[in-house]
Amino acid sequence: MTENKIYTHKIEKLLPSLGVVVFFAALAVAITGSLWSTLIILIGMTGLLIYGEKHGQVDRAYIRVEERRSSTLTVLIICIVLLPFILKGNSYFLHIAVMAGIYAIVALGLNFQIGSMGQVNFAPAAMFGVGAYTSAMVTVRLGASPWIGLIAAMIVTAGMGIVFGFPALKTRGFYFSLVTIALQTIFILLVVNTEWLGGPNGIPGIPAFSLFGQSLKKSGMLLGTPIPYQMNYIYLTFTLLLLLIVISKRLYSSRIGLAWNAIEEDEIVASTQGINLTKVKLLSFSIGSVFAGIAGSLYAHYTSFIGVEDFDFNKSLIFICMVLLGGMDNPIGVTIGAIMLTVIDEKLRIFADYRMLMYSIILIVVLVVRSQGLLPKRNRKYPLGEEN
Amino acid sequence: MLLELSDVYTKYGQIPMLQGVSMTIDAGDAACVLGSNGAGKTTLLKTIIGIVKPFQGSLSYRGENITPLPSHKIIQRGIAIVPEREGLFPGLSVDDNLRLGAYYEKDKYALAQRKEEVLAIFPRLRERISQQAGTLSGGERKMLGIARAILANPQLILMDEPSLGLAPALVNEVYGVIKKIKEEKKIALLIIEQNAQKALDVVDRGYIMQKGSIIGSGSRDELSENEIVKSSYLVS
Amino acid sequence: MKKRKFFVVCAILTVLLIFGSVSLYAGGAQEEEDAVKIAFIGPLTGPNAAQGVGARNSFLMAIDEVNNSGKLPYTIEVIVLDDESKPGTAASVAQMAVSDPDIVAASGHWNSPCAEATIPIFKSEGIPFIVWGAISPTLTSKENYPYVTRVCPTQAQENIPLAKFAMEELDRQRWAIISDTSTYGKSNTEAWENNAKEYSGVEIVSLDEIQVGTTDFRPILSKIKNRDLDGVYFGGVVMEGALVRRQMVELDMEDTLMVGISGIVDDKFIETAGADAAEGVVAVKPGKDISRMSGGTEFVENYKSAGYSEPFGAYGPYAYDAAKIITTAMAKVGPDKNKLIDAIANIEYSGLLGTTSFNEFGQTENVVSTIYVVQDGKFVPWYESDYEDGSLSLPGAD
Amino acid sequence: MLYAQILNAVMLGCTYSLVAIGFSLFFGVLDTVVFCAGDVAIFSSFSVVFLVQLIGFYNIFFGLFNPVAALLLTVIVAAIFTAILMVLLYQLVIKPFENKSSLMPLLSTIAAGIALRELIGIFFPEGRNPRSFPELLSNERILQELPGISWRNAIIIVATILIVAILYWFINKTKIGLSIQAVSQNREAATMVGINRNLVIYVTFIVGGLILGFGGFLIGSYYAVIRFDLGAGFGLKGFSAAVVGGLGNVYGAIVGSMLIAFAEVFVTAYIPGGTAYASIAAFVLVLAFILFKPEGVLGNKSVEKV
Repeated sequence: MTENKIYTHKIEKLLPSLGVVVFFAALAVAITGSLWSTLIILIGMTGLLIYGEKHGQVDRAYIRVEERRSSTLTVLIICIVLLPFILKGNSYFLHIAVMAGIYAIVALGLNFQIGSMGQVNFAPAAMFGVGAYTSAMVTVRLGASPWIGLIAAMIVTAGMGIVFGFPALKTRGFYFSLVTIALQTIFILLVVNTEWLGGPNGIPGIPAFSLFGQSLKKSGMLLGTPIPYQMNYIYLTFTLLLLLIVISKRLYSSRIGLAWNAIEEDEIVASTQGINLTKVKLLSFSIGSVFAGIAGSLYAHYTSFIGVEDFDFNKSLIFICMVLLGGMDNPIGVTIGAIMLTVIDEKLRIFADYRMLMYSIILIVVLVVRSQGLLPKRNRKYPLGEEN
Repeated sequence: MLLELSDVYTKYGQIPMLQGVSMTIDAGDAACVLGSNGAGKTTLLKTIIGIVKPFQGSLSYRGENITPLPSHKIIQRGIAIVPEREGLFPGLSVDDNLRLGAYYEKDKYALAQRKEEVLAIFPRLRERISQQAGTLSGGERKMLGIARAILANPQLILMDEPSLGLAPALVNEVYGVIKKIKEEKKIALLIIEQNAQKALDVVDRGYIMQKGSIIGSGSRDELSENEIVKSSYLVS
Repeated sequence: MKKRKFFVVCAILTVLLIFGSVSLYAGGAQEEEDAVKIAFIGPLTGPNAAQGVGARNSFLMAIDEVNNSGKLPYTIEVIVLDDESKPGTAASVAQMAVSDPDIVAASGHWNSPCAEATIPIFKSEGIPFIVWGAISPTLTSKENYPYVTRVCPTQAQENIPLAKFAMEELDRQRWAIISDTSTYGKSNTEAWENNAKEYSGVEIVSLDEIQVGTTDFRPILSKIKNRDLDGVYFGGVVMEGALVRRQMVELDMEDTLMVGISGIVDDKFIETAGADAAEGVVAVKPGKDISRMSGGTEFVENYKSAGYSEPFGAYGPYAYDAAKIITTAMAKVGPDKNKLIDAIANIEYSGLLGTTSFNEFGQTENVVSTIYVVQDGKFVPWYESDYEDGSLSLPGAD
Repeated sequence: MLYAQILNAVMLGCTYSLVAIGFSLFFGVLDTVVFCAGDVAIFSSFSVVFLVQLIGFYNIFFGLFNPVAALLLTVIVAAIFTAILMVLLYQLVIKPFENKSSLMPLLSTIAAGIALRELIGIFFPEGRNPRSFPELLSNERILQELPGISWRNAIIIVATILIVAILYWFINKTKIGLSIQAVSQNREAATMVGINRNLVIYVTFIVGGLILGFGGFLIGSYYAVIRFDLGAGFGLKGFSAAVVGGLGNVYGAIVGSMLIAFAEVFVTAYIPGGTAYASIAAFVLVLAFILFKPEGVLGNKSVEKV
């Protein structure tokens, strides 16, 4: 009896690590498998999440992860290190993973506005574009290092985030959404009409990141097998993604995350609790934009070419879909949503005609059936008085 | 002197609301404002915490002119408010709501300590700590509103009709708690009420408000004897 | 104790993962050796789908012909990929293509930004790439040679003959330009403008750039209406072109000549503008008219009998010849991408388009274009039309 | 040229306002932005194309009947299709969010708009290609001395005015119209006096659907070429116009449409190189209104309830 109990206990303690491994295995099969296996895996994962949510398993998993944070993190890092290998070292599969990581970063940033504050920002693609263009211009036109480009992208998007956030101070709801739609449209029009930004031709020849004098665009050799250069970008992207997930989670459980939620619920009551609305709101936009800027810079230096078609309104909708599907205000959920949608999008390439139809239907179904997303937000935990 | 309003005028759109209101609250003082619907009582509270800005007159708190300050700055000076219809965040957990009460408190452990004290006063809230505030009953929500205000560790709590919409038994419970706060915590109170009977049990003195002006004031006993109060607010 | 247990499990998981990945990796490597694949990329959906689908059909037809002829000891498989006219998507599908080790050559793109996005990918993998439809001059260059070659003319090569025709043959001088803001419209317009300015006396009266998707051109047309124009140049594609012509007629500008580029040489243009309104619109299309190409009639017949429902469009013959160039080179040096690069770059191939060879930038030296005019609801080559011999006269002709 | 440009702006404004009125009508009753209004209007244009192409419809009806009667019949059937679609959309993507955050129907109607235009693109024969709209309204000038005023343009202007006039009558003089007003002004109070709110909503959506239906026909007639994805642009401009005019105010929608149309046309016409920036000008106008005069031109200045 007792032995049995201990046994269960141990297994349960391993659950988080096991979960991470299962997730990566599923991801690998989803990326490398045929369309049908991908669909089955994704539907299975969705079902598992919803079931787990319903029966409190997800909550328990969260507690376990908290208990064994370092070990879970270790397993996670091992999985990321191995990711290029489980993806067969195939450059296309690796490419999907890199794009999933980049889009997840944008979605995480967007979550600060949609998920935390309930303000639907329709311009994440524009912000992603601002990051990409800034980084590209700094490197191509000024000849700076891509790392400088990344920093420049972060600074410029932080500033632009404040510009985009300014209307949020004065308006809410539909009006704010219309403002962001207008800004998204103006961004596209301005880029197209500005020769210096490449106009409709886009910007070719954006240099790749380099580390210790080694360009990340160089394919390597490992144990006698050539490894595509995408591997470098997987490590770069996922390192940043991991870091940004941690930042997002921290922000969520901090006073700022709480203030964002309070503003979503009721702005005026929030101000009667001593929340500085201006500061907190602008923070949401500038941090979210910086995330998008980081992603944009990664994207520019990864693909080496950017064109304005990649930052249009439809892309914004896809980002919104990612946040809604994954789970509002839950960084892990948002990341999972972004990865799922990126993978399925690649897998459905042959049905390109139906892509936007698919996204619109996913959006409607998620809103009607499960508006909180696959992995809804969790209760914040506070230190207890007795412990002190 | 804790709070002082001198000759405050406000407008709601084009409609004049407060018309030359002056009043003072001292530290540890408990006062009430009696008045009927539309007398401008709620506007008074909103003016104090800076949601409504006066176009004439000024407010000072502990000798500092707070008239031009934004709401959150005034709150941070040590004023808490228990709004009329609870003013909670129904979508957030009870715990989150409490945390928001002491939003500007950065010391987590001091906060945890204080939360323990508050939860000792409101044991029901402890049971419901991870529930959404919207799922609480009316009385519990009122309690949460008060608990949240205390958690801010203020010198002054403004209460907007604490008895409104509650069953008589609950009204007694709420006022019991208010009395306890006043006696144990030494927090100054400004209670706005139509239910003069209950309010006068707790406060030391009060004001009578009509059509945006203060038309009378006095100690608890004086008010109990006042004709207007008797005829209008003590009929229950 | 606990820690050690954890690390044991960790180690087991790691080993399992490595094992699994290695086995997957090995599994991926074991593929049949005899498959030879070529990638085709073009806009099969999205705003430029008509161009891409026609080119794809022609490309597939060419490969089918080669496969059926039995001239090669292996069968060629075409991997068809859709770039949706978006560079991001193009880069993605190019990654998909280069990740397949059996792909030995590729041909692609109508949109220049898409080509810009994929060329570095193919180049870095050493896969020869033939552009069948994108017209930006920078695509072929010294740096990209010999990896990238192009069978279609650039924007300049298309606009020079048109300008020459309009200025010299028709003797028109005062022009208004309307173009869309896509790369296609903008770069064509630029080429036209630069060319036109070289003729003495030619004056560009106005230049208006519109977004793709604009429906109301009346404000622009009203503005230029009384400016004593000899002609309106339109740089763009069917939808906007048809609207411009329709609204010109509506605003009593039917006596003003409209000239356009290959983007409007499409029966859809006449259908949407209306045959009456479209009458007398002049446009240029690269290449000879299909009826004048050697084997052109055969191509048309085969295309029909192959059962493709979509028209092969302006770039079908280019895609067809691109496919044939790849297979001809392959017949010479075998399906080896490294050898194919030089074989294609140095080829001299006689096909539909005439004799194609590439210059030191990889650009085709076979530059021909045909001027078309709309007559009785059809695009007719100028030399076959009744306008040429003067029995009909163009709008605004004296 | 000024005369011609004013005419252009008025015509453009008319096409925007038919969509904008839809936005305002729905917003008034539901406090919800029904973002797919532009796509619904284009759906109506395609319905007209479909009806006219329907084998025999064009020839037989136009042969047998008086052409005006056949034309009216076509338009009315298309408008009825559109109204049915609107009610369906209400059931599917608006009603489920009745008591939830008002941003959810915004998202779901945007998604519905995309779905609608993609469905046209996929299922309408050659749906993604531009398509010429049948010339049902004559493009002949009414008077030779008056350039620009063709029968079609006159009909579009008159029809716009007529639609607004009928709407005015319907809202102010009929019982159900008064209920619509009551619901849009105070939902709770309206329920208390015994107004069937559901009925009011359905009627609003039917009326809105009919207006968008006629709007689609007039838009198609004016541009003569339609494409499946035009609805996105009209939706955006229509919504912008409704906001500039004062969201929820039907007459404001017209004023807003005219303002936006005039801004676009005059930037194109009088600023050198302005064509590329015409849309930007329109959106900057919208931004300015939202930020500095959010109640719009004709909206009531609502004092924020605190």
